[in-house]
Amino acid sequence: MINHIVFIFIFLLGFYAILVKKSLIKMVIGLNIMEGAIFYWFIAITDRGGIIPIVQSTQVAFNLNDPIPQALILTGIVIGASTSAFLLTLIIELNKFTDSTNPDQLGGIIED
Amino acid sequence: MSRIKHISIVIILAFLGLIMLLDLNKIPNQFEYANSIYHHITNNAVGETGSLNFVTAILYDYRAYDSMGESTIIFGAVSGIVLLLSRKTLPVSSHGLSFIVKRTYGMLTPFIFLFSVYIIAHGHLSPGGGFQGGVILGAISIIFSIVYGSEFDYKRYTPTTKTLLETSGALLFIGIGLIGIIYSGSFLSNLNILNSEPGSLLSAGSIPFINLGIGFKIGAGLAIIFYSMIQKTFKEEASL
Amino acid sequence: MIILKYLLLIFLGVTAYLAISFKEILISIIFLSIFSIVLTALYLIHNAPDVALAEAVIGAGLNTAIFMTVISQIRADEDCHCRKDD
Amino acid sequence: MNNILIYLVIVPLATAFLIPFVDIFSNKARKILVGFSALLEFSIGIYIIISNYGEITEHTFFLKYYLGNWIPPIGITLSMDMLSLFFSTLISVSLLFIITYSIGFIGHHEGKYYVLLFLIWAAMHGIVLTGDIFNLDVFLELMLITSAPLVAFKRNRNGTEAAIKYMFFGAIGGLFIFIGVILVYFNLGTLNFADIAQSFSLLPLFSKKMIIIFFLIGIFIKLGIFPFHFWLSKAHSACPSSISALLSGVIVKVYIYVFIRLFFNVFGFDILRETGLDIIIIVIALTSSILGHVLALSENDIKRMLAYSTVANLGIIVAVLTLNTKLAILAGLLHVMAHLLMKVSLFTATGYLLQFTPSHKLQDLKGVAYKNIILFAGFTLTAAGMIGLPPMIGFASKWHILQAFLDRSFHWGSIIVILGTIIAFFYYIKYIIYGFKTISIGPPERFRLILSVFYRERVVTNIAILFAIAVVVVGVFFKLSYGPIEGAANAVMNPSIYIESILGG
Repeated sequence: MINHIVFIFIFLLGFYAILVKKSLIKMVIGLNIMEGAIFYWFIAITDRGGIIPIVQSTQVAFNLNDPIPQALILTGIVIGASTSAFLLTLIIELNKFTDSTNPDQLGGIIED
Repeated sequence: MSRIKHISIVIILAFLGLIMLLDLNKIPNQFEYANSIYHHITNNAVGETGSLNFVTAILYDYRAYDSMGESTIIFGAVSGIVLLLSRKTLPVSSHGLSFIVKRTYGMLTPFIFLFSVYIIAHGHLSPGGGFQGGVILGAISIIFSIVYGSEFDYKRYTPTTKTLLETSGALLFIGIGLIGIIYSGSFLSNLNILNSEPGSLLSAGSIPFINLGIGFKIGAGLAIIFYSMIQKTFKEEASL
Repeated sequence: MIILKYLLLIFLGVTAYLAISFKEILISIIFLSIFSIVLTALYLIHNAPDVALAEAVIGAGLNTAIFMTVISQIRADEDCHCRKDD
Repeated sequence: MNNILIYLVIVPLATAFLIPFVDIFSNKARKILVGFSALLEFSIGIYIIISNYGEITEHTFFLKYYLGNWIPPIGITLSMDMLSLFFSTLISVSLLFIITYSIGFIGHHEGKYYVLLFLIWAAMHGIVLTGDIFNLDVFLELMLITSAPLVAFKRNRNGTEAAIKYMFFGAIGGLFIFIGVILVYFNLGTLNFADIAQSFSLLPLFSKKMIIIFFLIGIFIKLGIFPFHFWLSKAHSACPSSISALLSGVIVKVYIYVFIRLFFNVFGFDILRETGLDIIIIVIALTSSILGHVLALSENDIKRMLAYSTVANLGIIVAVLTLNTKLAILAGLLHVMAHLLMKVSLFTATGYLLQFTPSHKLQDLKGVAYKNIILFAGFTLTAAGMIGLPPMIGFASKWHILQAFLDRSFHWGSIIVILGTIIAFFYYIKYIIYGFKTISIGPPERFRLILSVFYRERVVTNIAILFAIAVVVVGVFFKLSYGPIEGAANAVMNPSIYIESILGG
């Protein structure tokens, strides 16, 4: 329950930043926050209260936490980092033409 | 006008959030999937891959193809960033921070390097692996440019070297995959070459090699990204 | 442990809110970095050390460095062109 | 087990990794490498078709590949059925020619350009072949992040803005798809397509509804269907014409493939019908279609007009596929092929013609036909195909779409198809008339060449003409393509074949 509430609150907070904020960097921050919310949520809901999925010896360990979501989230974090790095590059590039980071002066990101 | 837009967006988002919350609350608190990959992997991963870290076993063996896609994403981002920022000049500055910071960082560097190599090489034994260690490798170069000024690092570790390191890391990954076809008939299958007892450093088949390839690739890629981004922009007329 | 988790969750929400609501972008970025660190702690509580390590190095370390580079680039440009603020 | 499948992904990927390596040493070696790899990749596709010719004609063609020797629910499975084969062939053919076109067209930063192009190729084949839902997400992100730099390739303000928009909406769409993947894993504990398909119907209704809606929103954002159509025209028009052709012709078709694979084979169409979502999708898609036509009519810029026409056609394709009859899916797949050929042809021709005009505006296109009359004739023919005139492939597909709508007695759909055809007639004829207008005052040096030194006119015009010929020839002999498309439609209609082929031995 608490996980769902936190996830929805932070996810929509990030979405709100993307829709409303006037600065492109703020929008990228919003995107990062959305990603963080999703990743946390996935780890939290698949946490079965087990131990860390690393064993010390070859014997079979019981009640491990699910390692698959962790692997997927690891992939997701790297994807998110490269996405935001590329978006920030585009912002640097755009700054060359406009002297500003305000999407309202870019003809609007939502409207055209 | 903008105030109305603002409030309406907030109301719509709150409404959406409420719907999502009501739906998500119906999900059982902890779903016990009967016939899933979780049971297979937690029961057999150590025996099948030799890796004590299950996350590493999944990333570089069961789902190594995903990791290949992921490192390719980094490669694509690097290519795109270099493509976009390549008309700029790097402002070479030889004076960085103060003497004390330089000496301290100079002494610390070998240890940071050792730490990153440890994280890469122990990917199958402890938390960490190619991605995390690679980022630390990239961070060494980034901190060097901050502390010593960009000239210092730029001269010792040129963009060509970085590109070579990055592509060779990627090619190492694909090469291991292709050897897998010859060796056991399937792309990216685990080569049983380092088969000492699980738990020792030289175990877990080809996982350490893939870790190494990914580590170099990510480290070099992130250094390239950083160096492209600190290049100075110059104004130009907007072309057609 | 459960109290710590709840505290961290509240902190997570607060940092996320502050990160998007501050007008100064530099402070926003710092709060984004704190957001990542709180996430790291939460991942550790949920027994996911690999993800925590990745989030720490990528989210809190690398992302912040890249964001800082961008604002330094943009600021430098604004300085030399003496753009009047609105 | 057939190793040939993995080479479809590995060859372009390895090429992309090798290009920077080779680039350090020599420029010429890179060109050889690019040409060689493109041909190699193309011939792998040909080899698959030839070696399985009998099975393809009997519609029993199915190849699968277990990565790392892990049997299906555990590892990642690659598979190729008739549907994948259809899309893979379209991708290979169009990308081979787009790369050849680029050799004559792109002047600067060729190295990075080809790296990104080959990465896109690898990503598209990865999407088409994969049998794993998270792998699909990874390759979708790869396709996004490698096509965005190409949108900003011209490095002007317009292109950069377009790329930012493209990136933002693509990333948000990707996040929605990622939430869908999370819900799938949380509910079913598996990521394999066939495994999901097997147990998806056992889930409670609200879970199914949530999963479906998240995937639907993600795919619609990436496709540019109605409420999210605003980013597409800018992104598809701001880039060089070869990339416009790639984005508007090929990449959106890959998203269509994802739509088909997920909603017909993996989740099953029944869930859409159960929840009444299919009618909503049809209504949204038809709205998108008519909106795209109207926006294209009001547009004054030739590339943006073509981009809006893509919105319109995608709407029609999604609507007709969602009818879910055999005829409808056949019509939809036929229109996928038709639209791909025609859009690539139009954009390649436009890319050539726009070299002689000061801008993309309609007024500047005056008299551009006389620059190369054969190519402009090809442009006219293809435009006629887009409108839906008889000998071209566009007619055949539109006829089938109309029949499919009438067959389900969905008369609104057929009315919108006809209305769209009429509107399309007006906006294409506008450009054609302007192209043939003689300039009374403008001297010949009006045709100012804005070209790179590497530009090769012969290659560019030949590719454009080739595609125009293909539009006519395929249109005349479209009955020949019936067999494979019917097989693909069969694969769409019978998800049980897909499940059994992957899970059963």
